[in-house]
Amino acid sequence: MAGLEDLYREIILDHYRNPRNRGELEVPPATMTEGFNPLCGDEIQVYLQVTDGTISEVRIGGQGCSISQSSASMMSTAVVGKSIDEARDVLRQFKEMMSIHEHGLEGDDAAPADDRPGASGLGDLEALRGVVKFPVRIKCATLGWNTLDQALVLSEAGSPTE
Amino acid sequence: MAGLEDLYREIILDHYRNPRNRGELEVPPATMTEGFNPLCGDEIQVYLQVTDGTISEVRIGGQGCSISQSSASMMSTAVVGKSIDEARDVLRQFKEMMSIHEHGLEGDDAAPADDRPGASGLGDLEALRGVVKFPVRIKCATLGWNTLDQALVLSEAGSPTE
Amino acid sequence: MDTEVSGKPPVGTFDVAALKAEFPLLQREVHGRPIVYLDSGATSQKPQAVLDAMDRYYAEINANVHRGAYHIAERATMAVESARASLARFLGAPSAEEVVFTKNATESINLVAHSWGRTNLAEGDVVLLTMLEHHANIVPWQQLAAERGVEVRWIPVDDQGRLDLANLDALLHGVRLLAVTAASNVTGALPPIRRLADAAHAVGATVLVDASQWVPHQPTDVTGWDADFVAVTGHKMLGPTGIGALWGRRELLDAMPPFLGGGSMIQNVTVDGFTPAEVPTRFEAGTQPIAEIVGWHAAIDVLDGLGMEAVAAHECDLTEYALRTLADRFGDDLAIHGPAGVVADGAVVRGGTLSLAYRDVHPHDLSQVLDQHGVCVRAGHHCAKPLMKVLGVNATARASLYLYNDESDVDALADALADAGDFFAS
Amino acid sequence: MDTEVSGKPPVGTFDVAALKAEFPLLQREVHGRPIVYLDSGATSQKPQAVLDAMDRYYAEINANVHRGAYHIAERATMAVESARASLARFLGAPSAEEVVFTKNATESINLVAHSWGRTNLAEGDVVLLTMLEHHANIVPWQQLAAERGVEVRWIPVDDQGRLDLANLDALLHGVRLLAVTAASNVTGALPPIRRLADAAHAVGATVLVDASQWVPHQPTDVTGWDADFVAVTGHKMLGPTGIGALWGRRELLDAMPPFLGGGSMIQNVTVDGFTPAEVPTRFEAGTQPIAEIVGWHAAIDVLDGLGMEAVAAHECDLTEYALRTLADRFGDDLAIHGPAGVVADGAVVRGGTLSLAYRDVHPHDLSQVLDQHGVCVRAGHHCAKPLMKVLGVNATARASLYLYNDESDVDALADALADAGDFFAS
Ligand SMILES: Cc1ncc(COP(=O)(O)O)c(C=O)c1O
Ligand SMILES: Cc1ncc(COP(=O)(O)O)c(C=O)c1O
Repeated sequence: MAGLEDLYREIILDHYRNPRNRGELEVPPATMTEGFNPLCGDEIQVYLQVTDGTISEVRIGGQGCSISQSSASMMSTAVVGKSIDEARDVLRQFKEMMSIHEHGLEGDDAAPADDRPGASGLGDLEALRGVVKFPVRIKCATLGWNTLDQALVLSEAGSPTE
Repeated sequence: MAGLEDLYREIILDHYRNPRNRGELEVPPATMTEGFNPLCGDEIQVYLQVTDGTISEVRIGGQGCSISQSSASMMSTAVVGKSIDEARDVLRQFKEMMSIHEHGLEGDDAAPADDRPGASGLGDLEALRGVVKFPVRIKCATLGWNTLDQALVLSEAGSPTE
Repeated sequence: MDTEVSGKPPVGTFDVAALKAEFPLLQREVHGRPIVYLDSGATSQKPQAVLDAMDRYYAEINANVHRGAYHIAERATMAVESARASLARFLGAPSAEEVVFTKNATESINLVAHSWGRTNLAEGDVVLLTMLEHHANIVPWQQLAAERGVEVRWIPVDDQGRLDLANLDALLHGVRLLAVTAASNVTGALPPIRRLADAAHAVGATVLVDASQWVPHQPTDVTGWDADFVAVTGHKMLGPTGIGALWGRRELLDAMPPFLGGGSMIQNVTVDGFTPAEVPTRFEAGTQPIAEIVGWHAAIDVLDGLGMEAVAAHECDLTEYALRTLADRFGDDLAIHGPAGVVADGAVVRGGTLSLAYRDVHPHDLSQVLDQHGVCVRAGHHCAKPLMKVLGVNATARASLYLYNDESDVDALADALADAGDFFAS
Repeated sequence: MDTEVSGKPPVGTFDVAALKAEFPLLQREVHGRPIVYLDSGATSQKPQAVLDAMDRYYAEINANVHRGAYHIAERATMAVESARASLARFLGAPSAEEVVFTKNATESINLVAHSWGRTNLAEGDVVLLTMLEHHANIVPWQQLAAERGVEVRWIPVDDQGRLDLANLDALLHGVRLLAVTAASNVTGALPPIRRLADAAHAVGATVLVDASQWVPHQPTDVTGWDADFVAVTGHKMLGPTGIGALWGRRELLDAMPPFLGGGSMIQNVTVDGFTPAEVPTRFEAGTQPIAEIVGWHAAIDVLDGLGMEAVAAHECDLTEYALRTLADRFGDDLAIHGPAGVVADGAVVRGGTLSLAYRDVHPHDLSQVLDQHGVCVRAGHHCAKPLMKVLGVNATARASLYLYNDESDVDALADALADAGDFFAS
């Protein structure tokens, strides 16, 4: 059985208590995209400044639980300075890590196939792997990322406002 | 437990095999009222000729099971020649006989409080008392009567056509 | 499964006596006789495994779903989602997200009529039905017709209660929706769904299949049908009452507005309005029939265990036995509405739904006498009044066979019929 | 029961420990600890008697209702109708024919919005809601607003999460429907229904009461409320999932068109159209949740056995104990949304629904830590996002008490809260 320590790794609590890139950016030139977790009420704003195809600045607003907040904070540090394509790559890897496998859905305990840290090359984000054992919290962990996904589409479309 | 003989009394089968007052009347001067049993598909037409406040002629059309057909046949003989008020009286008495009592609804066997023949003064119609033991069939037995009820309203309203 | 080309399925391989023993109700007596349940067309009996699954759900993980972070709520949520995945697979649906839970097939069809229908159909548009339809696939369209001026048109049936497709092309003119049953609940007829879907799609129409009477009895492949919407109901396929589903093509569902409004179907709500959730949640307002979803899942497991090919084969054999037995014993005294044989032109054209007309005994009376023998058959219009009119009757006595029935049940029916004949002849 | 004048009910008289023993799920362990179920506001647990009633139904009389003449179909039909009679009595309804079965309270409210609403409300008409409402009593009216140009207006709440009725008269101007909850699922507040109904009727408005969170906990008297429609749901009152009901005044129901179309709700169907059946059948299309109706009946029997006065008294005492205990142990670290006390001005003004804010621990995290202690509370917006906005939060952790809870459950909650504080402070 998964214990609390699988979920609340130290680095997660650190990002929760000291969120990185918290705040707003001026829109325009930045874009703002809003995401909701309709189940629990968490909401998040992702401000994105893309300069010459590179994510030059990210800011995170909104309210949420430790998992959604820390995941968004970690996301912001993971993508800033990256090109849109590189950011998409991290996004894809992260979502893969979060996807529950069939046996996890049906069995008593949802255990991902490979939970050795570092297996995916996601760095600090690996700490969120434990969330998979708490399927209800996966939506918390992915909230910021799904919002980033939309934000990237918006930025690419070149539309300066939402 | 109620057996088939409680339901299919001889007089009922007789009215079924030899329905009285079967047919149609010309509308106007008569009225025609149609009734449906939405559950089983039975349908009935009651043609009523009221002359000087008296039911001078009744005809029954339609299709149905032995219970609905014989009950309608017996109804026709019971009300012909009666005033509208007298017909209403028979109607009321018959419906009373058909109403299931609370304990009947809840218990294993639906047995009416008093099933001695002749107890109600309904004459031949008493034969239909056994239907109460087969609650699903009550709607069959009352179809013709409910249609008569509407037919009487129609006749009284003096409207010559439906 | 394409009924037009596959012909008679291979012989079934399960032990009916052993299977019967798993259904508590089939062990009962009625009026001192062993029950002979021949009304599965109305609702099927439930195996112990289905009852156990629901009891276990209530005893172990009962909690409201999609909203709680605690352990049992998580388990309950997973139970619902794994049932959705199982049902999707059972129906041959490409994705579990295309499966919307409803309370019954009736609600499924109403959902389409309200959400898709009121968005896509305007005055003068034609909804094409067939004369085989159940009221569930008639009344919602008549409501729309009355409200919107949509035209309802009908594919006729021939003298065997099968669709008459001679004028299909003409009938399809102007049609926006074809809504057709995959199996008649009166005549047992199995319309050629793929052929109808192809013809409808050729004129740009959308296709809704009422599969209430198909899914319990035959392997289902909504993709093979090339249907757009498929309505199913749990209680006719060993599942509990209170649960059904709508399968719909993703693109269609995505474009549809919500139907029922309430909890869970929203993304956000403010005093100014709401944003709907994604599918399938968008169409699942309020607390779902959770235990029923779990019970339905167990029912699907039972059907999977038997194999739907084997179920179909068993019923096919049994229906042939029934047709033969009844013809042998009653000759012209007994008429059976619907296709005369199980197989025609190399295809299975009827299921085990036998609508009987026995001498001049009214169906209601017939069913009453049969009941004294423990034989349960349904008498009435079977919620198909337009078809009744075509068949020239107000009602039929309907015996409908299912996987737990065997030749002894058919024999009991025949014996009871003979007795009913004596009773009303006397 | 008029909450404004009756004051605190007499002390309850049932043995909670013995009662708890009748609920299989409450005997379970979670994460190695005995389960402490404090999420009855989401769904209640079910006593063995309810599970047994449904199993018995399936094992003994399972058949489709209102259509069969055979013995078990007759028994099933009677079971449904006697449940209807029992529910009517339980609600204080004048007649069983005014009780329509639905799948949940959400469907009940949607039924009113579609059938009564689309017949009676036109552009510019006002539907008056309160800021306490659950999405189930918001979204259907917003759908109508978007479709018809109906105006949705809101009765505000004060800082204790209670209705602020200071401007009621002005708010009622132009109102055709008042739709109000009898008990908030977030703050536990119990609005003065009779007073609101009188005020609404004075301006000719119709009154719908969402009694989902009231009926499980207090004696109900729809006549005493002078309501016009009352929506209830079975799964929150010891009953199974998949069943709810709408009570409506006979004159209103009689004048309403059908909502869902299909089997059973018709008088006649031809190719040209249909004639609807009488109420309540008119609103019960398709196969009903029969086993669920039977299970609900058994739940009502259990509640009747305890006596709703006793249930209310027990919960009243327990809520006071909880408010006291939490205040003593956590002081300002813990805030509870909603009315500060159970009784105010001689009336019971809140139920045992406690929406907690504990330090700066997010409700979702709080509920996760509590779960490790076996304590089940719900975290989220509780399908009341407009109210959340007023309360200035995105979510709360909600502990909701029911008849099987006792002081030990409250103590376990307090212990778990203390531990959560430690965990997130570390
Ligand atoms: C106040 C209130 N109204 C309506 C509902 C909806 O009930 P259901 O989900 O059973 O339709 C709920 C419960 O979720 C509720 O708490
Ligand atoms: C062909 C057909 N369609 C639809 C239905 C409706 O199913 P339900 O009553 O479960 O909604 C039935 C069964 O009654 C049926 O036989």
